[in-house]
Amino acid sequence: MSRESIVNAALFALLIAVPLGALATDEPFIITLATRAVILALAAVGLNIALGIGGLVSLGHAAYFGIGGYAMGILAFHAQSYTPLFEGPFVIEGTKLMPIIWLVAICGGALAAFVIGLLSLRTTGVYFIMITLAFGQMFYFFTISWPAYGGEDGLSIYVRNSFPGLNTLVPIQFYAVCFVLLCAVLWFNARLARAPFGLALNAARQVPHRVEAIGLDPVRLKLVALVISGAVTGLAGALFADLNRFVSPTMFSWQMSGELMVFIILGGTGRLFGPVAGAMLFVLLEYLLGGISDYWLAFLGALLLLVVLYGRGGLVGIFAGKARNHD
Amino acid sequence: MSLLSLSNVAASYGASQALFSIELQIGEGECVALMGRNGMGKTTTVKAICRMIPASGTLRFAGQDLTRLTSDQVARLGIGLVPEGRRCFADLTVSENLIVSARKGPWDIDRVTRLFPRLKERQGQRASSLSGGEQQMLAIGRALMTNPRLLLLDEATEGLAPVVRQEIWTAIDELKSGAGLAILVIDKSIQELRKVCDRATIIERGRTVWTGTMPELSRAHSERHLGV
Amino acid sequence: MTTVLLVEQILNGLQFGIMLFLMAAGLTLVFGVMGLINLAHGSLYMIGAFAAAAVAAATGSFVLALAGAMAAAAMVGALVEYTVIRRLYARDHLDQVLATFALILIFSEGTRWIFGSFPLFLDIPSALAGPITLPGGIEYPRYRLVLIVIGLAIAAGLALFISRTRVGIQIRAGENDREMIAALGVDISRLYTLVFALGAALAGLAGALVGAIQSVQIGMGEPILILAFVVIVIGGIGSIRGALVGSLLVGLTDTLGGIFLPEAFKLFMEPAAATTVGSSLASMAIYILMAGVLIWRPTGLFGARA
Amino acid sequence: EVKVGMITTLSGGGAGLGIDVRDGFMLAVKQSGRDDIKVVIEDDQRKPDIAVQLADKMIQSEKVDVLTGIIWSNLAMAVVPSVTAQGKFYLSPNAGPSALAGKGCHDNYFNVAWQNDNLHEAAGAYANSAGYKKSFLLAPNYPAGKDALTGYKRFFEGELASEVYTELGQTDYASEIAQIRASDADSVFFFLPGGMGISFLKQYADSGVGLPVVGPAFSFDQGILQAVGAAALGVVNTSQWNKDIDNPANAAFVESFQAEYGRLPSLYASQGFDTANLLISAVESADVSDADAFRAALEAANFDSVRGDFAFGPNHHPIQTIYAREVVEENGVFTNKIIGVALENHSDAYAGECKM
Amino acid sequence: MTEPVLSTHALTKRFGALVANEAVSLDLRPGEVHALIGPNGAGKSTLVGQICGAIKPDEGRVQFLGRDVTEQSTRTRARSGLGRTFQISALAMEDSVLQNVVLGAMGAAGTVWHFLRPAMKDLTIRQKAEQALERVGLSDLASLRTGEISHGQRRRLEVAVALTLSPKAFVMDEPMAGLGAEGTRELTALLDELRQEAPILLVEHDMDVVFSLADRITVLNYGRVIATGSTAEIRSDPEVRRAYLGEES
Ligand SMILES: Nc1ncnc2c1ncn2[C@@H]1O[C@H](COP(=O)(O)OP(=O)(O)OP(=O)(O)O)[C@@H](O)[C@H]1O
Ligand SMILES: Nc1ncnc2c1ncn2[C@@H]1O[C@H](COP(=O)(O)OP(=O)(O)OP(=O)(O)O)[C@@H](O)[C@H]1O
Ligand SMILES: [Mg+2]
Ligand SMILES: [Mg+2]
Repeated sequence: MSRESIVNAALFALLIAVPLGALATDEPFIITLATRAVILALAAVGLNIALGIGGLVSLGHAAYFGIGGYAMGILAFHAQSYTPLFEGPFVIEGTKLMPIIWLVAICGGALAAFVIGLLSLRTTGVYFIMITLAFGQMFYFFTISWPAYGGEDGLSIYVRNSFPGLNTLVPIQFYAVCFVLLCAVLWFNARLARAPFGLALNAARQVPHRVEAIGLDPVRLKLVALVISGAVTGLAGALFADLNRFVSPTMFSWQMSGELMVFIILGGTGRLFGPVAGAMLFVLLEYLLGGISDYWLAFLGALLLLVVLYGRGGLVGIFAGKARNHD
Repeated sequence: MSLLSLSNVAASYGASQALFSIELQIGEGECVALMGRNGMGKTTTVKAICRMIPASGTLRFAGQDLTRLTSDQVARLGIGLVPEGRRCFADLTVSENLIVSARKGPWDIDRVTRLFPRLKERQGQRASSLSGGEQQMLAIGRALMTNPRLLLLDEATEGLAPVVRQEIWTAIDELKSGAGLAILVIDKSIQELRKVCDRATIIERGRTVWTGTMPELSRAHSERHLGV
Repeated sequence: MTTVLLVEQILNGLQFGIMLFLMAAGLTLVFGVMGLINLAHGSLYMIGAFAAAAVAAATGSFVLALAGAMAAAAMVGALVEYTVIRRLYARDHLDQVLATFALILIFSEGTRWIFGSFPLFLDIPSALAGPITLPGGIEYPRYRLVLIVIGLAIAAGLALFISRTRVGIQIRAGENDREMIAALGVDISRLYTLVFALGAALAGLAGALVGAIQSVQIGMGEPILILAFVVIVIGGIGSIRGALVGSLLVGLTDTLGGIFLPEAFKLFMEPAAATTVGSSLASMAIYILMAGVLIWRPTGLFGARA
Repeated sequence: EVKVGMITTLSGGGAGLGIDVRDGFMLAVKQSGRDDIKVVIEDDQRKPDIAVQLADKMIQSEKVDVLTGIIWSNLAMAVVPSVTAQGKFYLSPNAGPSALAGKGCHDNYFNVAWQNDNLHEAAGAYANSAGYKKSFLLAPNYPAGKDALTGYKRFFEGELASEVYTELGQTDYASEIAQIRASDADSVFFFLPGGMGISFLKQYADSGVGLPVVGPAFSFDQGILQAVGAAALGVVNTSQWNKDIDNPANAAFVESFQAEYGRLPSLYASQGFDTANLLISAVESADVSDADAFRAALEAANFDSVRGDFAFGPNHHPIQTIYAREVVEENGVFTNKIIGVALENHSDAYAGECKM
Repeated sequence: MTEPVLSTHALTKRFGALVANEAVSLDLRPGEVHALIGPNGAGKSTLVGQICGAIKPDEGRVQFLGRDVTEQSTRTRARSGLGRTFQISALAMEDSVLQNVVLGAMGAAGTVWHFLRPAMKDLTIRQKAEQALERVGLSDLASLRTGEISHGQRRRLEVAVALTLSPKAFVMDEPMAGLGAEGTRELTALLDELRQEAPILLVEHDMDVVFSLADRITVLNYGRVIATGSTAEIRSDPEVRRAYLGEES
């Protein structure tokens, strides 16, 4: 077992042990906090599929996150107010069922990523960063000023959506749902990275003209990566909204996109568990530092700075050493 | 006394060690060939001299200890580099590439463009759109513009047409005899090296395995160490 | 709408553009020329504004305030470059993003710690206060005209500096291949510290100049930062001319979009709905502009590389 | 013993407001001398999702009985429904979104500041009394901005020259000012909280457009008036509180706040102070574990408000007098002076929709 | 005469005022090595770019396997069997040497749209990749990171990647550049062997290699073909000697 897999296993164990420990000591909030970390990690893993393998530095992933959130918000809003979502030749009702909401969130995220990708993959490098940011901002300003679903105030959903056979209002059960989804996506990501698609995508990032010369279309590879990435982040958005029982345009803000990216870098770029480690540390720091001083954000900044300067390769890098991406 | 002297030099890329013990002397106005098969550490030796990678051992140039200096300080002592793979500044024009690092001395734009007339025709063109050989000429010109005492040529004739290559060999010869420049050459054409160089050093797997004058470099040596 | 109003609004758009350029100028220098994604540029802008406010409060002189703003921002910039940024050139762009994100937090809260949580006072000097009447009867604030002049002067100065001076060429060379320019004998570290300080000073100057007609408060740098990025990306990274054209485009789009889009929608919608749709679109307008420009020209209007 | 969770904005650009609410609140707690009121304070960074998370933390982990502190409407909308649904009390020291005053009202939710429309309504009423006939309206394009214009229009009897929605966070108002100059309005109403208001007022003063301006207190509060400077002098704004309201509670508050923190109290500080005193009054007469009794004690509002008379309407929002204030300079410090009453014993427009 | 595998018909390419290629026509016949030589900046790489689809010609046509491919993308040409090497190595530097060739083999086999199966475990592909490495003598380095191998080794890898495509024609832009004497000899032997599999259009400045390998030579100067012919014809052509060869040979 390589050192990196030991670190991964340790993170995995933490994600199981912490909530169980909290359950045993009756600290439901710790579970809530862990759920938050897991959901944010899921969103960042989504981004990492595009960024880590394909080098697509998207600063607009809040768009997919928010779309997932609003998929949940709008469906549940119509369900709780007993108003149809769409009336025409046929009627679409809202729903409070998680699986359906997830499906809508995944499709919404994927579709948005497809359209944004088609338009923005013409650009590369910093231009790509900025054009994705632009699309994110469009969603942000649109939701703020569009009154139908609450504008800047957002939408409150009074009761968490349901999952057949579970009581999602019990923190540990909702946590379990999120955790299983995270594991599934991580497994998928690990396979993807080693699969032919991952190898080709990775090469498309480094030498697009070579990839073209062996008969592949680098843009199409990247587009598919972006769509998968958007779908995963969309799913995370739906879960995040369910965790808070609330959606608002802040889910679309560029700070949100930035935070997802910070999780990845903090955890270690190009690492499978990087986003997980990053999200866990960030949520933990936010929780621990939050109370200590009015100026706690400055301490958070200083800690982040130390990690970048002295912890090459992020958190996972500190413990696992240099990255190896081949077997 | 030699201008450049390397003794027991070792260097590594992260965890993998590329140089183990390099011995190399170049005297004032002398032309030395650095030879060896692919991947034996020629380029790494050049990088160690230019302080582009950290190295241990003794590295001295004109009486100065190079290990205490940064890359730019080394260059200002009078070491001009034509790196492997040209590395022209892609977004700069040809003339900007030339003046960017120019220092006072006999070499100026006029003289460089007289040496390489093609560069004169392309003065305003961005280096990235030059042909491979044109970039190579630019890299040599750029190094000359710093008016060095020691010129390091790492595969400087790679990708050049035979006529141009001949011109460059003639130029190297002139630089050495006329201007008294010390030169370290890495090149695959043993024939040419034999003509212009005074001495040769052969390295194998990061170690100096042979040093001597050109006439001493026998067929046996080159067969054993260079594969020809 | 009368012609005078239309002309005035176009003037406003141009002037807003120049104001954006003031902020974007330093960013282009650091981002375009040094290839560094500096999210903390907005913080330097804020530091300039706060320093100006403090100096103005202490001395009452606007000129001294401007000098103070530039000095403070340049000093902080040089310090940051020396202690943090310098270690990041060789690294991934993403490390720079995280480090400068961390710097934002430190600077914001640090400034709040020094100056408190409330906005500060910084006003335009009385010599430049009030409107003057332009030909055609347009009343226009004098201070804003001064801003336009300063902005254009900075644009010209920077463009010359980057394209003509040897230092400018060296900086650009360093962006292509840092290791190589050092191997040719240029002390690129010192050069970059200088450039970063210069970029910071420009940010500080912008903060002070613009702060005088806006609010000097914590977090004032972030919205500006995004806009400044938009501007230089539209114009093409590394191009001063591009930054100027980009700013003017963004300024015009923002100003005119806010006025005309709601009006335009009123032509075929009921007024309330038209205002809603129009205003929503107006707030998205510059981002639509940016996406449009990049789809049309993937490296910006004047940019050559990605 | 009562445990209070305060979620407010203590970092970033909006920190000044949260700090004032907290300081006002804590001053009252301190003055009460009670050691059975525990306050847990957390910073929401002005992010709704953080606020929700903190609310969860306070309820699940700190086991608080009462929550308070939120400054912004959108954060309140995120937090309040779930807090009250879990049977906790929420006392709002600032935000008063219409949804929580009308259909979404809840018997555990008390607003100690105002319903969002109140100060705008008062501005409309003042505009009538000042004889304005045609107003130019300006607000950011988000729900609170729309509420503001709705509130103003509800009471203003004159015509509207134009209604303009600006971008949230906009910093340059040259184009809006040009529109004002070109219009035939005789007055300007604007709602631009925080930095937006500072920018607007400075630019407006410099533009030479001399129309009278009226607005809610938020752009003229003690915390930011110094930053606006002389540009605000003479502007009339509406507020339910000012430091010169003549009653003993207020005089003591202003003096003790200055003594404690070395600055003049702001509107937000007064609201924090009142919120704490309301809570203390309820704690004195009922046990928080008996929710019905505690609620009744809160409804009675049996405390000395710094605003003078204070009572809750049927939807647990204040019925109060709203004043018109004018910005003046006193010993080199910019501050407000009451010049009249805009609305007397005013309730809000949504009380009727509230079914409790 | 056999049908040419690859041919260009009056290709012209201008960069602004500069005419990089002017009415260049040449062909590549089965089993031959056709060398393309000419002074630096003569337009050889530009021609290669147009043949492979990276550069769009202003005028003229490219035919490959009897079809007109002028409008086809690089990808399509590669898939129908055009294998190229780059003048400046284009390799995934972060990946291992083996991964680089596996990628080539996958591209040729069209199996890249698999998301879950490990790429390196596909035995047919892997075998093909390892064979290619074997042939260029890089087997020992298979597991190294490409960024860690030397320049000369990368040049060989460049050829190995083209090999994995089992192309119907090779287009090689200065494959010997940067190779040592020994390497050049080995690669020359390899190319000599390869011509049996597919004809090679070879751009090269090393005249020893050219004269020992080429069946035919085309000389470009200032974008125009100044001579085409057998080795002997070219060697003695006075214009070629003046413009390109100098006094050498
Ligand atoms: N960036 C690098 N990282 C790790 N190892 C490297 C790196 N560059 C070179 N090496 C290793 O160091 C050894 C020496 O390489 P070097 O480039 O000095 O060889 P060379 O003699 O110049 O070969 P060539 O003739 O092919 O240019 C090689 O075995 C190579 O694998
Ligand atoms: N994108 C471009 N813009 C402008 N000029 C270009 C561009 N690409 C190539 N050129 C010019 O076209 C000419 C032909 O270039 P090309 O790369 O084809 O030469 P080459 O024959 O391959 O030379 P070499 O042997 O040196 O590699 C050169 O003079 C070069 O400067
Ligand atoms: Mg080498
Ligand atoms: Mg070429």
